[in-house]
Amino acid sequence: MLEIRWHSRAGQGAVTGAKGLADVVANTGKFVQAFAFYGSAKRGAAMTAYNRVDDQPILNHEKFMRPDYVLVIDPGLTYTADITANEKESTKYIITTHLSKEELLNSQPKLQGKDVYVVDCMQISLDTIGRAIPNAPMLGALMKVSGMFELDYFQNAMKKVLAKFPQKIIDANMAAIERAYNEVK
Amino acid sequence: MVKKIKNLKEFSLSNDRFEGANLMCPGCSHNIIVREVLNATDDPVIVATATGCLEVCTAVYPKTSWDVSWIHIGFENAAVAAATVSAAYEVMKKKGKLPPATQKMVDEGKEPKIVAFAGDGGTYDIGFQSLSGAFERGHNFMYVCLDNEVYANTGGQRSSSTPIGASTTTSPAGSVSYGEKMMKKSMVEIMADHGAPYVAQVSPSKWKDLVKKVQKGFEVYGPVYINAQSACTTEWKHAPEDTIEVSDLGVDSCVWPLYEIINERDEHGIIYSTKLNITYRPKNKIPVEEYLAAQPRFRHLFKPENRHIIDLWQKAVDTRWEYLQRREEAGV
Amino acid sequence: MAKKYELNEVEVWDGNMAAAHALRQAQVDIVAAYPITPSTPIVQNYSKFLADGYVDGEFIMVESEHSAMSGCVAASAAGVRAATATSSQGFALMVEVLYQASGMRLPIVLAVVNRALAAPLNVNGDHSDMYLGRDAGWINLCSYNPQEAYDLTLMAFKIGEDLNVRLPVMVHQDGFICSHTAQNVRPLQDEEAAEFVGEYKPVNTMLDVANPVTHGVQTEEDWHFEHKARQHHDLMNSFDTIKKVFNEFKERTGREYDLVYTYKMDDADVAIFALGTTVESARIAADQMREKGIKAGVVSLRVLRPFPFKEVAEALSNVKAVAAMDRSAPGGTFGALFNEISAALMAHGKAPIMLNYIYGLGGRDTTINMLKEVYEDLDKCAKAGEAVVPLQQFLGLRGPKLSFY
Amino acid sequence: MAKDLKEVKSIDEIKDLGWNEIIPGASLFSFTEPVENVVEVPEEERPYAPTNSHEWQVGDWRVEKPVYNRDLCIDCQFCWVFCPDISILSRDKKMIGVIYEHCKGCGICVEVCPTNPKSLLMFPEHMDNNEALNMWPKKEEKK
Repeated sequence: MLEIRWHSRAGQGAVTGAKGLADVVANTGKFVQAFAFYGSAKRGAAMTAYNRVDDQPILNHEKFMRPDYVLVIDPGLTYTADITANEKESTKYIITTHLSKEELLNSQPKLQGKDVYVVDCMQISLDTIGRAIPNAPMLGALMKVSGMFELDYFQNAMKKVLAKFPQKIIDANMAAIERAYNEVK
Repeated sequence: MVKKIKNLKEFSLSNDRFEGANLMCPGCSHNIIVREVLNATDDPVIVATATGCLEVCTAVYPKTSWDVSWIHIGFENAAVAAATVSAAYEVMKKKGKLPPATQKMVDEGKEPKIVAFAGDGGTYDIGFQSLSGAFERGHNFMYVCLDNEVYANTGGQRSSSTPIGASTTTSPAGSVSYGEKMMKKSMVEIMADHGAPYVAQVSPSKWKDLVKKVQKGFEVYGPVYINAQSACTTEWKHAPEDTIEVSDLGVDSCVWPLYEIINERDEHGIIYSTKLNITYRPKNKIPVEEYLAAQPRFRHLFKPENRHIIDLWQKAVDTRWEYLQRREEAGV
Repeated sequence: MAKKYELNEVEVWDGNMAAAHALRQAQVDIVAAYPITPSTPIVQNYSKFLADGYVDGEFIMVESEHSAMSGCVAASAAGVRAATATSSQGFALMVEVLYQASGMRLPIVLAVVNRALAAPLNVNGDHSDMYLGRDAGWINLCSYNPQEAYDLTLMAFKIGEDLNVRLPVMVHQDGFICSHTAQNVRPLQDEEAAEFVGEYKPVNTMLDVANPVTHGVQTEEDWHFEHKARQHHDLMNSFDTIKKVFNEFKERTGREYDLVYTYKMDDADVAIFALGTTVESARIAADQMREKGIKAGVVSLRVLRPFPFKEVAEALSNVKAVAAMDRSAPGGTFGALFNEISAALMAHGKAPIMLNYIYGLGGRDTTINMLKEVYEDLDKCAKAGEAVVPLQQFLGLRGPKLSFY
Repeated sequence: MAKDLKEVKSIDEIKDLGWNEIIPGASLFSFTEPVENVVEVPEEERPYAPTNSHEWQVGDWRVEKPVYNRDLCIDCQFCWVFCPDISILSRDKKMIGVIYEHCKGCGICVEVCPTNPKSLLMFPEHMDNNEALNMWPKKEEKK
C-alpha cells in the first residue's frame, strides 16, 4: 500500500488534489482512498489530506498513517506544521518553496538527511493558473518523483477529471503540472 | 374556480365536507370556521392540521370527520405539511402522474386547494418557525389560524396570542395578579411582512366576510394567511350558545377588527404595492368593556384594583383601530 | 424527463456523493432537507443534480430538520417518493417526526451520516445519532464504506416501499471517515438503477381526491396498542423482504449483503463486534492477529433494526470472547451493542466472555493498533476462561485508564 | 394482510378487529367507494364508510335539544351556517330539521334565530317534539 499525506491550508486545494489523484489512479484499476482532517476552522487554517493506493480493496479506515510521501503545498507549513510526524525511513518529502533545496534544509534543519524534493508550486500556480492553488503542480511534481505515471498519461487522465471545467482552466492546469514535473528537484 | 355565493341561502346549498359526530365541544367556533372555509369552494380540498383541539376531535381512530384527504403530523409542523403536500401535488402534476380523478378535476379548472388549520399555539408559538419558513418559500397553500387565544387542547394555558388580563391556567388571576401580562402578538402583520400575497383577519360570525376572504385567498398563487377569531366556550368560559354573540362583540368593539392586507407582486414576485383594507366597520363601536364582560376569563378585571387594565384595553384597541384606519387611508 | 448522468464503471466517490447519486437514481420526488455537517454534501449534490436537470422532482430547502422530516412525511402521505439526509443535532431535532414517519408507515429514506451529539459540540463521526434513533421504528441499514452507502441507499427504497413492509429506512454511514473519504465505487447505470428500485407505488395517496384518506389519527388506549403491535410485527417480519432485496441486488451486481456481517468467524476464538468503518479496519487487525496465531474474527450488523437476534447468536456461537464496540457515550450503562448482543447470546444458551469498549467518540481515530489491543484483551480472557480485564473500557482515551466492572 | 377497512361494513365489526387486521399506519377512509366530486353529492347519497364519523352519533351529549318550528321559519339559514356540528338539515334553501344524531345541544341555532317568536327553541331532551311545539311561546313585544 502506498500512502500519501498532504499538508495544506484550507482553500489551497489539497482535498481536490487528493481526490483528483485518486480519480486518476482508480482509472488504472487500482484501489484508492482520499480523505482529509477537517476541523471547524475556515479558509487559511492548516489541514492535512491523505491518499491511500493499493492493488487490493482498501479496508483501513484509521486516520493514522506512516506516509510514503509527504506533500507540502504551502511554503509556511514546512516551519509551522509537524510535517515529519509518523515518518518512515523511506518517506519522501516534496515541498513547495521558493528556496533551493540547500537553503530549505538550512532553514528547516529537521529535514536534513531526509529524502527531500523542492518545487515552487505557489509561483507555478500563480504563473499558469493565475491564482495560488498549488495542488495541480504538486501532482506534477509527485509524478516525477514517484514515477507513478508518465507525464503524458497523467495529463490525459487529469483532463478527464477536470472535464467539467472550461478549456482555459484545463490548459492552465496542464501547464502547471508540466512545469512542476520539469522543475522539481 | 370561484364558487358563486350571493347570499346565505345560496351558501346553504353547499354540501359539507366536514362531518358531525366529531368530538369538539358543543358551541365550538373551530367547527364553524372549518365549515365556512371548506364550503367557500367547490374545488377539491386537502387539509393538514396541527395537533390541537380540531385534530384530536376529528380523527380519533377508528373514525374521521373529514370527507377530504387530511393529514396530521405534529403540533409544530402543519405549515410545512401543507406546503409539502402542495409541492408534491405540483411535482405529480408536472410529471403527469396525478390520480385520474384528480387530473379530471384539474382539467375542469378545479385545482385542489391545500389548507392548513392550526390553533394559536401551533401558529404563534411552537409552529411559528415552520410557518415562517413555508411562507418565505412561497408555497401555494392557505394557512388558517383558529385563534382562540389560549392552549385550549391542553387545558387553557397562555399563548403569545393570549390578550392582556386574561386568566389562564398558566397566567392565572390571583390576589396579586390580574392574569396575563402581555399584549397579544400581531400575527396578521407579521405574516403580511413575509410578503404573502394575501393575509386577512376574519370572524366566523361575519360569515360572508370570511367566505369572501377565503375565496380571495384561493384565487392568488402563494401562501395565504387567515387569522380567524375562534371564541372558545371552554376557555373564554362563556355559554356555548353565546359563541356567535361573543364573536360579534369582539368585532363590534374593534377588539377583533376585520381587515385584509394585499401584497401585489409583479411577474418577478417583487411587491409593488401593499394595501390594507378594513372590511367591516361597526355602525356603533361598542365599549371593550362589553366584550370583556361577556367572558368570565376577564371577570377579575372588574374588581376595583384591576379596572385600570380595562382602561388600558380600551386604549390599546382604540389606538390599534386608529392605526389600521390610517394605514388604510394611506394605502399601505 | 430527467437527463441521464454519464457514469464510469468505477467512480471515485466519497460516501456523501455515493448516497446523493443513489437518491438521484431513485428519482425521489421530494427531497426536503436542512444542511448539517457532515451530511450536507448529500443534499448539496442533490440540488446540483436538480439544477443540471438530472432529477425531475423538487428539492425543498426547509428551515429546520424538524421541517425536513415533516415535509418528507407529508410528501410520502401525499403519495410521492421522499428522502432526506441528516446528522447529529439535526437528527436529534428530527426524532419526534421519525416516530411519526414510522407510525404512519411511510417509506421515507433517510441518509444518516453519523456524528457525535453535543455537548461539547463536535462535527466528527460517532454513533450517538444512530443510537438515538434506533428505537424509532425504522429499518436501520449500516454501511462501512462509500460503495455500501450507495448500494444500501438504493436498496432502502426497494425495502421500505415493499407493500409488505411500508416502513421508513435509515442508511447509516460514518461521518467523514466514510462520508468524506473518496474510494472506488461501482455504480449501476441510471436505467439499471431505476429498474432495480422500480416505480414508486403510492398507497392511500392524499392526492386522490375521489378517495379521501385521513393520515395521522389519534388513538386512545383502545387502539394505540394494536397499531404499535402491528407496526412492530411488520418491522420484525421485514427480514424476509430485506433478504429478498439483498438477493436481487446480488444477482444484479455480484455484491453480497446479509443481515449479519462476518469475517473469518468459522474458526474464530475471539471476535470484535463493531459497526461502521471500524468493521473493515478490524478485518486488518484480525488478519494481523491471525499471523500471530490468534484466531480472530469480526462480526457486524448490516441491519441494526430489525435486530437479527438469532443470526447474531449464530454468528457468535463458537467464540470464547467477544468485544462489543460501542461508538457512543453509554450514558450510565453498558453500550447498546453490548446489551443487545449479550441478550441474544444468553437467550440462545451461549455465554462467551463479553467485553464492552467505548471508542472513537467525536471522531477519535480508531487505529489498527487499538483494535489489536482489543484482540489481545480478548485472547487473554479466552485463554483464562474468564474476564481478566475490566468489562467496560474506554479505548484510546487520554489520562488514566477508565474502566468499569 | 390487513383487513381493508373499506370492506368493514359496520361500526361493531371495527370494534372487533385484532392488531393483525388493521390497516398499517392507522389510515382511515371517508367512503367505501370513490366519490368523484364530493361537493356534488348530498350526504344522504354518499357511500359513507363506517369509519366516517357521520355514521356515529353524539346526540347523547345533550341535556337540552333544539326543537324546530316550521311554521315560524323564514329559511334565513343562520342556524345552518353557524351550527358547529353540521346538524341543521337544509335542502334547496329550505330548512328541513335538526339531525339529532349529531346535535350536541349547544343552542347556537336558537340564539341566532331571528324570528319572533323563534323558530328553534331548546327543550328538555326527554320531551316529545309535538309536546314542545304545543308549548311554543307567543310573539314577544318589543321592549
